[in-house]
Amino acid sequence: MTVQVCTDADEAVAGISDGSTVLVGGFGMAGMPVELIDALIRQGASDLTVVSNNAGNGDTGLAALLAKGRVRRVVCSFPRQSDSWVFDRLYREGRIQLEVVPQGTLAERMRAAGAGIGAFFCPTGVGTPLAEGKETREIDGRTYVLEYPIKGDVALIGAHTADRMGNLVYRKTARNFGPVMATAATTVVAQVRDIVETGALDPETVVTPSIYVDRIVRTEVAV
Amino acid sequence: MTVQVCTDADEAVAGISDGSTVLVGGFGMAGMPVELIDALIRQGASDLTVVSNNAGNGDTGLAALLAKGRVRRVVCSFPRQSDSWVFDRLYREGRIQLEVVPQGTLAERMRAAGAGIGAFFCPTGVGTPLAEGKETREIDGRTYVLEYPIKGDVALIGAHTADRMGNLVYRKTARNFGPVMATAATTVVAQVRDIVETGALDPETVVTPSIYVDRIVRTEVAV
Amino acid sequence: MNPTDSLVENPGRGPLGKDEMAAIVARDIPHGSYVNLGIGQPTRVADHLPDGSGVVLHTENGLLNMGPAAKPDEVDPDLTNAGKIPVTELPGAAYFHHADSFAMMRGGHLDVCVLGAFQVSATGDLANWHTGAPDAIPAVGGAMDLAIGAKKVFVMMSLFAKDGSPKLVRECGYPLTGLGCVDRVYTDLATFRLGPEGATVLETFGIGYDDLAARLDVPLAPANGAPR
Amino acid sequence: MNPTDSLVENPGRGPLGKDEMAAIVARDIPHGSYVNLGIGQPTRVADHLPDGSGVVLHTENGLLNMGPAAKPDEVDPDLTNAGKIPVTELPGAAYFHHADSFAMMRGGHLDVCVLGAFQVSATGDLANWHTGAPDAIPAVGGAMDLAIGAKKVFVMMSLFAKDGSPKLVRECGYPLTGLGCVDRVYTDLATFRLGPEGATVLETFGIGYDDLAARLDVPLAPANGAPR
Repeated sequence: MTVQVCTDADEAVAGISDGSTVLVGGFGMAGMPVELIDALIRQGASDLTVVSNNAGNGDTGLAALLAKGRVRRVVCSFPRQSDSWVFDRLYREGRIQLEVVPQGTLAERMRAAGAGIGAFFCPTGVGTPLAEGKETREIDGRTYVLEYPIKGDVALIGAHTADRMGNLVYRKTARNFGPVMATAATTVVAQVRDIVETGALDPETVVTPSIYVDRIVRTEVAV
Repeated sequence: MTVQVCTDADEAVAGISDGSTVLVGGFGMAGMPVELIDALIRQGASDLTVVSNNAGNGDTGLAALLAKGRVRRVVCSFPRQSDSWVFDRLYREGRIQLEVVPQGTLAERMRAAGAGIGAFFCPTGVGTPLAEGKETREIDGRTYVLEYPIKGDVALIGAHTADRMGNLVYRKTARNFGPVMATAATTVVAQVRDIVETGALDPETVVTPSIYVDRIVRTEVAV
Repeated sequence: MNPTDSLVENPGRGPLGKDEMAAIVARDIPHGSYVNLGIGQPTRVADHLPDGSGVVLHTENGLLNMGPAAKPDEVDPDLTNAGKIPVTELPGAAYFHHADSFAMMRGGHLDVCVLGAFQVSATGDLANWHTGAPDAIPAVGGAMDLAIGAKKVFVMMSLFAKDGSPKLVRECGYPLTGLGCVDRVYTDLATFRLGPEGATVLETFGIGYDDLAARLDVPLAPANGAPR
Repeated sequence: MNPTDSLVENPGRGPLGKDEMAAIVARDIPHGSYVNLGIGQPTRVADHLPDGSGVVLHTENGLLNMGPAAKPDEVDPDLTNAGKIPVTELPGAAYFHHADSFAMMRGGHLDVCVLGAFQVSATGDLANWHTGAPDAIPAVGGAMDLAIGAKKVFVMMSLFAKDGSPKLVRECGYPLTGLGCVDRVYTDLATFRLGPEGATVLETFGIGYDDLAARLDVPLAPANGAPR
């Protein structure tokens, strides 16, 4: 359906329900939808499951959302970083649940959700604690573990430029999880640095086609 | 490993063994690696399994390869077309094996081969003759059929432009199966309309990164 | 869409022509939908989408925002639809490869898919890829992917085969394309909504409901305005 | 690579420094390889690749043909490596998203991956993501994907932990990252080839083979020039 071009980040995150699963793009700060997360904090949804590569850095963005007690559960590959003190404290106090997923499996599980795949046999993590309790199978001489899709109610992602239809292009390694998350959530919200007229993006270079994007908002970001 | 820039199509297909599984790109004529197929005919490999969307049109290209009796088995989604008389005759005479695969499942099975996925549960074809004898499973209320990867020994694809490292870009709907097949074969051979210096392609727009490409050859094609 | 969702009977006119059927399908596609039109008759639906419909066409060979068929001077061998007919692109188009294109389809991102059919069962089973003739060469293309992928699957077909047998049936006799996947059937004589309980008649053309029901052997009910 | 693939002992020198280890790993990467260098010490390998090595670096956050770390005036927040350090791109680079990047890894397309480790077993099991300490917060990142993905997995580590215990062991005591996935181990005291039968010593530094064997408790053999 036609993309909603929002006037600000608050409009872009309106209506996110308590209990939602929110996919949050970015790898470190590259591609991180900071303004959308800030707006989500103002919006107030709680009891969230957040799916993201990391679990917040410093005291802003995802870390601030966690610090407000809005997040029940984090699904990520790498929560522990030198500046992940907010998550660390909540985790040690037993106030947040954690599911650690290998980074490529995290991406592939979201891709499966977006691609209508019910489950897939993945070689990553076989024989490790992260495969404990999971179904395994030997196929053609190699052992695989069965992994299930991760679907979001909402995806918050950062992209570089959108056209007014909602087609997205990214910039350098800020692309990371954005294109995958855009396929895997019911409502996809993208913050972008620029919105151009429909037709201004080369159709060969569009990374996320408009069909995946529900709301776009231009935010002021350096670079 | 470093891409081989070939002087002609014959060099590009050298060494293909009898009994190989050959993935052949293209959808109709768009993206069809006609010169590589012609070279494969001259090269002489036989007892081939060909994986392609169609099973040859008219008397040239894939149809000519079939007519020479070089193909034991075809894996495709749509063999029967108004001008697929070569395949039709071989099939009715019992001289060629056929595995029909839904088009999206064909693409996804090659994607799985390229992505290290051992098998995947796919909703396509459930309850139809094409799922007969296949393992099924209900996941989250929906029934899926288990599908396995299709891996090629060789992929022959058509792209628009390569740089001298082997990065590829495609043009319009001629992209089709090329990028997927490039991930799914041991040796990937691309015919392109132009070869440019390394650095001349925008890294944001590369569709098939050089890692997937083993041999490139410039062929003279209209457009 | 039939605005009241109560049965509308049009017995005082002839059956729908192919273009009229296409126009009615086009009318029922919501504004801004992402739509795949199957090969053949469904392609005609594009000609009946009003200006400003906001409908974006997908072709499974790797393009969103496909434009009309190419005029002779616009033909580009690198740009075709799934039927291998030269087409054009519209502003806001995007190209992608086959795995991404069918991921889009299979993942349920398209709003509507319009397909032809040999037979449809009253509970939405679809048979449109194979006549089951023993000497037929099987060829499925994207039919099975399309059948199970879109949020809504519309079928366009004549209600009766040339031999007079109905194509809306209790159970498909032809090999299936998909199970319980069809939401609506648009025919020359009537349009139907399908569901687990059977077929609901939304509108008739050149025939009344009772005559229609007498010619079909499926669980059938008139639309009664209840919410869909 | 050790050209004869027979054991070379270098007892008359000290153990390798970190940069010397990196140089030896760099020497063993074949020309034109596609390589992922893990976070931390493996990153140093890039500094020792000779001009014209043709080696193409992959970073799993979505870039092939990554260049050196960015100089202060080159820093771009949109361009980092997997350790979130600002880097640069080289001509012939390509960007892709995370699912494509790990498909590339998992699908076995990278020639070599170089990783650090807490422990490696003589049969190639890898432990490099978790110390197993009860209060540690688990964090795996891409370690498990990298461990099982590349055609060859090289590990760089000191041979002995600070407490003197060997890190090349019969069986890893730390939680595993991958099973039987390590092909080579580069340490300060020796380089090893691993396989189902155990570890083969390729080269020693600051120690002879017999002294080395006496300090390790794993199935061990000297390289004898037999084909690998």
